[in-house]
Amino acid sequence: EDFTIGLSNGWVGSEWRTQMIEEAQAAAEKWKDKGVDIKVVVQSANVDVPGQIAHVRNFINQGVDAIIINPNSPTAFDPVFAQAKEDGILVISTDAEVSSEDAIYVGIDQTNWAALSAQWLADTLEGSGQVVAINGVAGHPANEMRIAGYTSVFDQYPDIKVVNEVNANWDQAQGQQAMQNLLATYPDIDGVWVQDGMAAGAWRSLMDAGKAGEVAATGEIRKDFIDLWVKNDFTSGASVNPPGVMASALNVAVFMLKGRELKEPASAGQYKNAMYLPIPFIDGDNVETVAKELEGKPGFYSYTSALSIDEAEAYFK
Amino acid sequence: MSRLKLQQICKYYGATTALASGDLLLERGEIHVLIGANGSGKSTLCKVIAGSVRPDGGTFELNGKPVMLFGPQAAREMGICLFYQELSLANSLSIAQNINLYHLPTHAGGLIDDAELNKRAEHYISKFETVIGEGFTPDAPVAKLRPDQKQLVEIMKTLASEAEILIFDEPTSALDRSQVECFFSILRELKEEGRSIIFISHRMDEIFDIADRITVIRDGTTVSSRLIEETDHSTVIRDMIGEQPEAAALEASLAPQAEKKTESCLVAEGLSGAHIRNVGFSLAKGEILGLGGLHGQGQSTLLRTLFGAEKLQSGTLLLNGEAVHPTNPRAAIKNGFSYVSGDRVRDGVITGRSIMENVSPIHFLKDKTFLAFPSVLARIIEPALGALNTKYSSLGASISSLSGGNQQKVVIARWLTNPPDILLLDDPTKGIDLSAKSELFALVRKLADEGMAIILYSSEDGELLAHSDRILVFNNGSVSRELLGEDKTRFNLYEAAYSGAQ
Amino acid sequence: MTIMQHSNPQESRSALFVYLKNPLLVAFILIVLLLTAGEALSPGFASMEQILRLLIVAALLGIVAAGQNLVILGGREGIDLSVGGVVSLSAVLAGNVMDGSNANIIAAILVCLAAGGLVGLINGVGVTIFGIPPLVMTLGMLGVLQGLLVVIRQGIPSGLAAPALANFVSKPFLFNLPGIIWLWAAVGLLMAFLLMRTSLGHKIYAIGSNENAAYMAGVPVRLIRIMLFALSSMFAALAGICILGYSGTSFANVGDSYMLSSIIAVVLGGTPLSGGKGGYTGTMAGAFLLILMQSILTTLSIGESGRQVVFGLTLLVLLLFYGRSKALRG
Amino acid sequence: MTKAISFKSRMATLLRRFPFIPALGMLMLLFILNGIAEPNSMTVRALKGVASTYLALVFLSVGQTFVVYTADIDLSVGAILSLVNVSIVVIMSQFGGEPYVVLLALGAGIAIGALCGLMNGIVVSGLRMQAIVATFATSILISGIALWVLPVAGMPAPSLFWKVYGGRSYGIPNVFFFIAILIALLAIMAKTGLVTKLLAVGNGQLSAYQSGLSVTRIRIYGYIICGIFAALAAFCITGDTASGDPLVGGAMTLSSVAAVVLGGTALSGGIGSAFGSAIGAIIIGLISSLVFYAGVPSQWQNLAQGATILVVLMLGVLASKRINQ
Ligand SMILES: Nc1ncnc2c1ncn2[C@@H]1O[C@H](COP(=O)(O)OP(=O)(O)OP(=O)(O)O)[C@@H](O)[C@H]1O
Ligand SMILES: Nc1ncnc2c1ncn2[C@@H]1O[C@H](COP(=O)(O)OP(=O)(O)OP(=O)(O)O)[C@@H](O)[C@H]1O
Ligand SMILES: O[C@@H]1[C@@H](O)[C@H](O)OC[C@H]1O
Ligand SMILES: [Mg+2]
Ligand SMILES: [Mg+2]
Repeated sequence: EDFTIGLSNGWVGSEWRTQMIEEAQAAAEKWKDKGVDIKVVVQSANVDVPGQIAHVRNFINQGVDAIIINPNSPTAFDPVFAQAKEDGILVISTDAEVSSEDAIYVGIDQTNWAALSAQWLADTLEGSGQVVAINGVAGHPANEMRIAGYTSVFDQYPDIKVVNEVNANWDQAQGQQAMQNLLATYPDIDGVWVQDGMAAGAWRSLMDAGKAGEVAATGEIRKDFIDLWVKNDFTSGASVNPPGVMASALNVAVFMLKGRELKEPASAGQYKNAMYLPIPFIDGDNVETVAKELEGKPGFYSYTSALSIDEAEAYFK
Repeated sequence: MSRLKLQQICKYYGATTALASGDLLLERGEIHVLIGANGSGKSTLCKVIAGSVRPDGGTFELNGKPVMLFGPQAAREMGICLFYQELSLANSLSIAQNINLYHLPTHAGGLIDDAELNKRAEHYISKFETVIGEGFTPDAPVAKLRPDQKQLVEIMKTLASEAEILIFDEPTSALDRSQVECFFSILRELKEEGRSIIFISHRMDEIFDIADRITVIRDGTTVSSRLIEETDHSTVIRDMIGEQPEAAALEASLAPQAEKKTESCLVAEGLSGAHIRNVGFSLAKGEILGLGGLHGQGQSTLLRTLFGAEKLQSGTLLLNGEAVHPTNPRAAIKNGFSYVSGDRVRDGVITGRSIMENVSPIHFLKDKTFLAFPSVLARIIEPALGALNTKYSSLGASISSLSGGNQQKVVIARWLTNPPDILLLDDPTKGIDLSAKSELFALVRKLADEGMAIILYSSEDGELLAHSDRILVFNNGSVSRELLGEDKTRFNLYEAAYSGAQ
Repeated sequence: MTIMQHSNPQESRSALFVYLKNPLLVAFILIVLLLTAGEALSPGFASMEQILRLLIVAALLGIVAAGQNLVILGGREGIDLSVGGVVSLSAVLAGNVMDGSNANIIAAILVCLAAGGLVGLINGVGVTIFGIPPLVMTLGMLGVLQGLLVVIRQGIPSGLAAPALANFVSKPFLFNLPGIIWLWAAVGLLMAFLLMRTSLGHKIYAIGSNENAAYMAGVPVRLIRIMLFALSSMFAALAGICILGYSGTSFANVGDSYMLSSIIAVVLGGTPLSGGKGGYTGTMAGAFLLILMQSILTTLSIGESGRQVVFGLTLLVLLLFYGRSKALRG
Repeated sequence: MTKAISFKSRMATLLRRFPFIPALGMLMLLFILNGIAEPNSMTVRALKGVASTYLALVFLSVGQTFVVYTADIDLSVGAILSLVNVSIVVIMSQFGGEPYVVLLALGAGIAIGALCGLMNGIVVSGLRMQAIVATFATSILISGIALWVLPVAGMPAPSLFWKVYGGRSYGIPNVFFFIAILIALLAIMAKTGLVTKLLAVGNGQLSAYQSGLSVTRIRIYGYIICGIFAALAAFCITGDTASGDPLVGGAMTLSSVAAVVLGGTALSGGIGSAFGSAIGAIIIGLISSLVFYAGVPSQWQNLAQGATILVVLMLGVLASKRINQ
């Protein structure tokens, strides 16, 4: 058997995305042992929404069997995915959900991802305290789902007050500056809920202000941050959105191409087309184990996990 | 009732008074000349009339009624159109588009009517048919034209307004004799039609050729206004310069015929380039070599080529016996060349910067100085400015606060901090007033007497005849005749210039 | 012409106006006003420590803006859109070379400045020798740098700042001020000296004001312009190193926000984009002003859309004070 | 010798009238290369795909051209596109997807685009601020409003809307008709006095003013036209994506500037063609597909794309210069 699978990534501004592609490529290699020859074609570059729609059209022209996409927009691909489906192409989105009924989503539930770390924060603060939130790009769907996630948790705690929410555009230095400005305005905060990509920056400002010991804040999964966490014994907790999601999606895709049927159809999430993967969690209890696992990796390497071929098969009839 | 009546118009730019009390009475069917030294406020007065400068005071009446202008468009609506000294052309547009820019002819649907556009343009172009030169077609872009051709387009554009009041602010500064004559005959026709014309020029013979009335402005104030019959050269000059009668004798002060210099320092053979062909000459120390002929025959190209600003395709150049190949101005300057252009806006003035910064570059280059402390620089710069009687408030003042003539002096002073061996003058007095001219040429002669070798191109034949020791007459890129000694007369100059011309 | 010794009607009226037209003064007045407003909105905002932290962030922007300032001063639509890319490139390179060790700092600085210099050289050559408009050349270069970053990051370890560098940026260094602030002050002095007391400064202004006249006066126009682009990239590279110190680790998109904000800082500082006039002191004030504004906005709880609207409007109002072109009617 | 010169000057005249000729050559070349690398990219369906994907950038770049004509620039086009996109989607979903609502929404979209253009024009031309920084400031403002109109991407557009955009009439994809209409529109616009006046202003504001043109107003018109084309671009994006996204245009602004340059319009104003910008926009698209079809490994794709665009930009500028000399 052989299949051609197109991978599309429309933003290369973070190492997480590069790792995502590499893991997916590595996952494809593993199918050789099973006698399946998978040819992966990749489009990964900074493009705008039309540019990424063009990615999909290029794949269609090439006649790939499946497309796996980390989309720049949740809704913009509906028409072009419909076209792909007409051509009998399987479309899977990962990392961010899409509204198209012609595609399925394989990845983590971003809302739950945020809720988990918000829950950790609420527990750590024992249900009361002043909290600030530092978010990514306003208007970006993943960002808004994450806001919904932590809001749903904090709403259950009348004594937890979210005093301010700011955007730092998933940029570490902007996260650091935002934290610094928040500290100047709210010197008495107890907790920080901050998204990955900016948590390391926020923690740096906490350290500079001498508050690292007093404040609980969410963390992230890059190796350099995990090392800092262990070394300074932060009070932190991080939900893991593993860059391996695309590899997981690829394994799922291959089974579907082989004609296998899911035990439970992908029907979760707001668009009723999602298949959610488990979300690992790192906190004080396991951070040292994680740190050991990451030894020898580059600083920007993210803690990861992916469905192995066998694990993926378990989802199928 | 006068057509136009201006009284006590004033205009200030910060601390500079551009116009203190401008008065003007313009009648129907007259050619009214405005004259005055550089910076006396002529252009400012014209711009006030044409709406592009907002006056700070004074009264303005058109046909007996006071008017308030809100801009050039309003002036155009009232039948006033100005030829701008600095030109007002859109370079990438065609000649026809430029001529018709204000009233683009359109079809019923509102789209441009190209046929009509070209027809109207042709109408004005045809008036100059004999003197426009090559490449002057309605659809040619203005960018490709020579300076005199651009000036002609601006003239046509002004004429195309068919305005009742036409103002020409130095329209002839780049034109040669035949072009001027053609233009003047058109002006006379317009006058016959009853239009009112204001005309500005620094060329005295032109003025007396065309004027019905001459109004003199000095230091921003109108000082006299006389009918042509009631005045003469020396009266005008006296009015212009006030209490300095000796300058009036200027026209008479033809330079003494210098004796033939022998020690040649620059020898050129077979120079060819973009607009010059096979030019050869030798230049001696202490000599002022004049370049004559009609406009655009390669004179300024030769100067720019010698200075490295234009490509030399073939030929040899010996400087004090050694071969040099001018590749760029920087190298030329290091070899002892210097160059003063009449186009100071393009080639000379470092706009908006201080007088000091405008003088310093050559000093930096020749002395290889890196530090620039104002007090140290002042000691070098002040004498250079002084040698030309430059008027300025302080070295730190912006050069834009000076009048054209004084700006030109600053640009020339740049070369005097570290005097060159060879001075190339490319129509250096274009748009400079009479007293500045005489000061400049006195200095040039002095520099020559001190041993500097000088090449002078001037678009004013009188100037050329008066100040050069020898004249090379150019025709179509090459030297058609050399005039020296007794031969150096206006007659010979014209004959050589015109007879070779095609 | 006449230079009026006595006062004319406009002169006395315009005295106040002249002061209001001094960008430096306006910037300082605005800084004081904003600090007061910030303090009123949230007490403690104008504390010494907070101002110091803002200064650190402003210094990072200010150093990028120094290069931007030079390119803009040099005229001919000079602008450098590639500075953000160079900042990112330099931060990533510095992190990789340093690998968290003080011993490698010098090497990292040399590598980054060389890389920056090379990028600037290419920009400069493209602009001067090939005659590509700066906006186009540096926009194209930005795309190249973004691509280069993806390539460079493949499998190269680390990205950690050396401890000494991190301390230099955020810990007190001399008289209780962090080293980065001293560095910024030094950049300020150097720029002021360069622009006002050297022949190079005169030449930069000359090519910015009238390139052709400068050329005819023997100024090596192309050489100087190439130098300006090289300096711009080198300042951006220097800032990239400092930003690595500020954030401790390098990450890919670190420089993105510097592209347009460095231009705004220069303009707020009174250097018009047309070049040939202005200077760096104003730019320093402009950089601080911009950071201060952003910081006050972060602390307002008005939601991101509200913040953007307020920021946009504030910028527009500020720009009214600066670098407006002259009216066409004199 | 004389023959060569006259050939050159004929080329120069030709190029002055049609400044997009080098871009057209580049476009042909890219089509051929794409076709060699992936023959399927030459099918009608693929061409329709290219057209529907890049029509938005085409309109955006065309709009940008009218501003660049006067030597101005508009860094807010992407934000305007986003604002119009979310506005029309919100209007259509509020009032249902009936044809008259769709038309109403389109009318509102054009009005919003024109208003944004008017604001830019007033700020840049009326208040005489520097275009680059002032339109950057307005872009922040406009993005803020877009976020307020639709805080998160995702609202679907009615099917009528995108079915028309993606559909066919008489067997021919509708986007091809839109392109034909655009070309006709541009041909007509090029003959209007306004374009000549925009170019005259681009040649020199003072000269144009002194010639009696209302420079301020003409520049404002340029911005308004640009805003309207940004709105048309938003219609295309909405047609191709069938949804609203407050961030959708952000990354397109700089591409529109690049497209304008690729099309042979000088950023210094006074010379150029809007048609060229349309070609430039497609060139940008074809470069990124070529990089993929040619099999460039993923980590090199961004670099290959960036470097190719830089080289093509340089070649384009050099070509226009050479022939103009
Ligand atoms: N825009 C301006 N800003 C400042 N000063 C100006 C401006 N325009 C003119 N001036 C000054 O006003 C004075 C009068 O200038 P104007 O151009 O009217 O003189 P002019 O008589 O036309 O001189 P020329 O014969 O050299 O053309 C000069 O001192 C000039 O420097
Ligand atoms: N032959 C020359 N060699 C070097 N520099 C020159 C030369 N001629 C002019 N320059 C000056 O250097 C500047 C830049 O040089 P260059 O000649 O490369 O510009 P260009 O290629 O003519 O571009 P453009 O004319 O389109 O601005 C010019 O503006 C001019 O002032
Ligand atoms: O978790 C983030 C992921 O969702 C985004 O797509 O890329 C960056 C990551 O930090
Ligand atoms: Mg004048
Ligand atoms: Mg000549």
